[in-house]
Amino acid sequence: MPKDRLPREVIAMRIAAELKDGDYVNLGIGLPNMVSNYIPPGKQVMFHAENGVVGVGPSPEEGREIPDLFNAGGQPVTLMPGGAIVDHAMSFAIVRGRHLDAAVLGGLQVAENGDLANWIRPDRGVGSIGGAADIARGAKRIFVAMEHTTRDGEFKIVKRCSYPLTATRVVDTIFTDVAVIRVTPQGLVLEEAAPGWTPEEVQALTEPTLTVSPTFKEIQL
Amino acid sequence: MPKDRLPREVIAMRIAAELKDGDYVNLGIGLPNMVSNYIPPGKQVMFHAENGVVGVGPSPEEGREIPDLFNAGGQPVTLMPGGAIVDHAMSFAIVRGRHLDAAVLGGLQVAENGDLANWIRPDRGVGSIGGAADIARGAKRIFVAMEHTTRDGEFKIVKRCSYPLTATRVVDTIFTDVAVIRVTPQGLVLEEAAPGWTPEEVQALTEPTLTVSPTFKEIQL
Amino acid sequence: MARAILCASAAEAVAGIPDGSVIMVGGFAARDAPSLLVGALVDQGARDLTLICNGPTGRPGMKDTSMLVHNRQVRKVVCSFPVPSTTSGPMTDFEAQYRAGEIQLELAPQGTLAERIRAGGAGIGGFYTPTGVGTPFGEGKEQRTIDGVDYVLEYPLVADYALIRAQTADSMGNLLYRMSSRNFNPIMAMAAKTTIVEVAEVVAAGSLNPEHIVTPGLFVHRIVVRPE
Amino acid sequence: MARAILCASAAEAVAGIPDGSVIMVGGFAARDAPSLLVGALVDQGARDLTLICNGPTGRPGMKDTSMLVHNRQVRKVVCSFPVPSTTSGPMTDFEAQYRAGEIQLELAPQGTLAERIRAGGAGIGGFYTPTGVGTPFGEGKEQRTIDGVDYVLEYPLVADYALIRAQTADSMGNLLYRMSSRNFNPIMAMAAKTTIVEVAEVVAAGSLNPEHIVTPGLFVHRIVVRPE
Repeated sequence: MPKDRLPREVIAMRIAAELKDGDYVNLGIGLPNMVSNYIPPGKQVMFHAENGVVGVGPSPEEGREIPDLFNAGGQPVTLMPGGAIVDHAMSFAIVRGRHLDAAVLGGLQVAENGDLANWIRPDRGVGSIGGAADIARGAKRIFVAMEHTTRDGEFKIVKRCSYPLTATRVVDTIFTDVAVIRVTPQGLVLEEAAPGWTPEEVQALTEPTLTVSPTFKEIQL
Repeated sequence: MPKDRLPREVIAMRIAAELKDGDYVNLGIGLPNMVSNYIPPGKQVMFHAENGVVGVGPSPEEGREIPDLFNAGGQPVTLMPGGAIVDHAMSFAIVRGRHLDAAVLGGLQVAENGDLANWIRPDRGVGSIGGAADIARGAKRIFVAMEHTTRDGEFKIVKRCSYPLTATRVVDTIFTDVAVIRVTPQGLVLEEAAPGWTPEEVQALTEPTLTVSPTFKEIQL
Repeated sequence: MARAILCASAAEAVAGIPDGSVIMVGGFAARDAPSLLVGALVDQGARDLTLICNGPTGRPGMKDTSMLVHNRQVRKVVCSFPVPSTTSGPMTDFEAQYRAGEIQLELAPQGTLAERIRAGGAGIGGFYTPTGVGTPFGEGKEQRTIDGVDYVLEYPLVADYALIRAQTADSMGNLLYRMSSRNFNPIMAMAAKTTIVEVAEVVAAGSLNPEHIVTPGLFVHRIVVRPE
Repeated sequence: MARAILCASAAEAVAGIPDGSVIMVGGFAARDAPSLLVGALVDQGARDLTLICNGPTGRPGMKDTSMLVHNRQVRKVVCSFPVPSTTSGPMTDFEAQYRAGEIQLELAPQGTLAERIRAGGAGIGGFYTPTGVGTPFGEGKEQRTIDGVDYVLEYPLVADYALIRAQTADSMGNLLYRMSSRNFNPIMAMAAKTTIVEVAEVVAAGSLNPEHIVTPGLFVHRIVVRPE
């Protein structure tokens, strides 16, 4: 019987725990964006949206939207106290210039050398890169948030990406619905697994060989 | 007996007449900066100072200085209605991106091909380029305001500059204390001369051969 | 006289844009597009355009650059976001025309797109960016290692016209933008021979704080007020 | 906790700057220099510095970067304005040391200097500028013709520390500048590992209009208030 995988909310919570007080972080759309809901009280993390918002706040209540204030997904947002608006050149100067402490991005494939493919399924033929290539290359640490395998059970953590790449050798840590895996110069290191999952069970869903961390443990929040 | 040369104020007035309604113009320090005093009423010219001021206004009355508002010469200035403040990167994006209609610069030497040398006398050994190289290269039309010859009577309008260059092939028109000379692909064209000066007398102070314009006339203001 | 001219209508503001022009259009998502000007350009009918924008991703009926694609005025798009993220919903006009080989696409990472536009406005002939190295976005581009980091060479983008949107203009063309609707507008204003802006209001020169101005008026050529 | 830390004194703000550091110092002329921070760095005494600024042209007694040169803390200057325009008046410390071969100079056109600093902050590996082609400022540099225009390749400037001056900071480090004292400060804030700013006042986060902020707080690491 297959073991339970973590709900998306728990992946987001686990990543939120990884962020540091004072960090400036870009969140991709979808699951990555959920991270902003789980920053613990007392920890200040400022979120950057590549459309020129530094300090993205929570969604406004309906009817209380701030005119012309959206996040990179096009949704109405608020601004944190101390937030700032910049133009696109400055927004990506922040990204490319390595001024973001981290970015949380979705993933289609991550290779054992840290290559990231997250912008197009080859069968689609045409895709939107948006800011992903700049952000994946520019943020100091790249956290990938994704399901561990595809819906069809194919590997997403692979020896070598077969999908078109977003950036090469950039991924720091992969947070999936079954594990937390760090990309190191020596290969992938399994740091944590979902409750009840053994390293062997995680390995079975992962194409490259995992080294089990000496501090391997159950994912904790 | 030597003929009268034009005072600096008249050179500045002549250049002011050359500027067009709606122009954005950078003025170098010294004689070029005097041009701003002679813009005729009804003509709007906005002056750019490379330290980040678009729309430099007249000097403030003593005691009525605006805090932290200076021109590129470090003198207190005012701001014209509709003026704007920009940072240095933007200020030179304006310059390099060819958004200025004209610049008025001083000159040590101008060559017949439009080369400009205006930043260092070779005997000084060390000089300040400031924004001159960018402005000379970037503004759409370069007007040089200078004395026609050195104090020692040497040519300043030369076949080939012997001083270190500021920019190559950029000068549009030379305004001196004896003449107005346009730089054309066919060489220097004498357009105007100070009252009482013949083309031959101007030529005698000018190293390259001057072509006398069919519309040659006395400098008029 | 200011460089910027106040136009009586959007039609007047886009008058004279010839077929074959390169057009930049500001805005990030469909909601903050300069929809008045884009609509006027649809009516004006210039064809064979090269469109530089974040992406013509609007679904039919949305008032963004997708209107120009829908009306078959566009030959080529340079953008970062040509198609919506999801394939649910009807196919966009861009995607249909692209799949039919009727429109060209130059896909650029969004930061590279922004920097290329800025370079065009700032007189920079090219620049080295780390974005895209080792990916399809670096393919066929000159690569260079500088101080141990790999870069690709990217070239500036310039346009014949920029259609942008701002909140407030003064009569000299100085512009303020509201919140995240700033996005590409200020850099596109720098990179076009003729910059046309739609605004919510025009105020007298001197009534804006000069320290708050985002786009100096020397970049702006035509202004039209958006009827609200 | 914000990235920016409010320091109790200028001495605290410049503490730990080691010998051999690369230091950017904002300001255009002597009058708008971050004189509190520069004075503190004189007291702190770090030597063998590389100084990137518009120019150490202050006459003795002026509170600009010339103080660091006077105190013989500087090994090399990268600037556009190393010496005053006129030779009247006493020779500056920089010129005396330069003539004696005691200090190095990398002279850069001011726009190239600004763009190199911006490139350093924006992660650009190099750029092509038309400025300097065919002049001493293009000598020994790679040249390239792009679309019929000649350019030289220039490389980014980065620093270990930037000492800058602003008018107002909020507690997140967002900065506003007064009039033309903005100049190099915003781009230097982007290009240094540690950016230290002296301000006239610090206000609570949220009290500045986010559309007016020139330097977002993520570029700012230490803040000190100028006693007036």
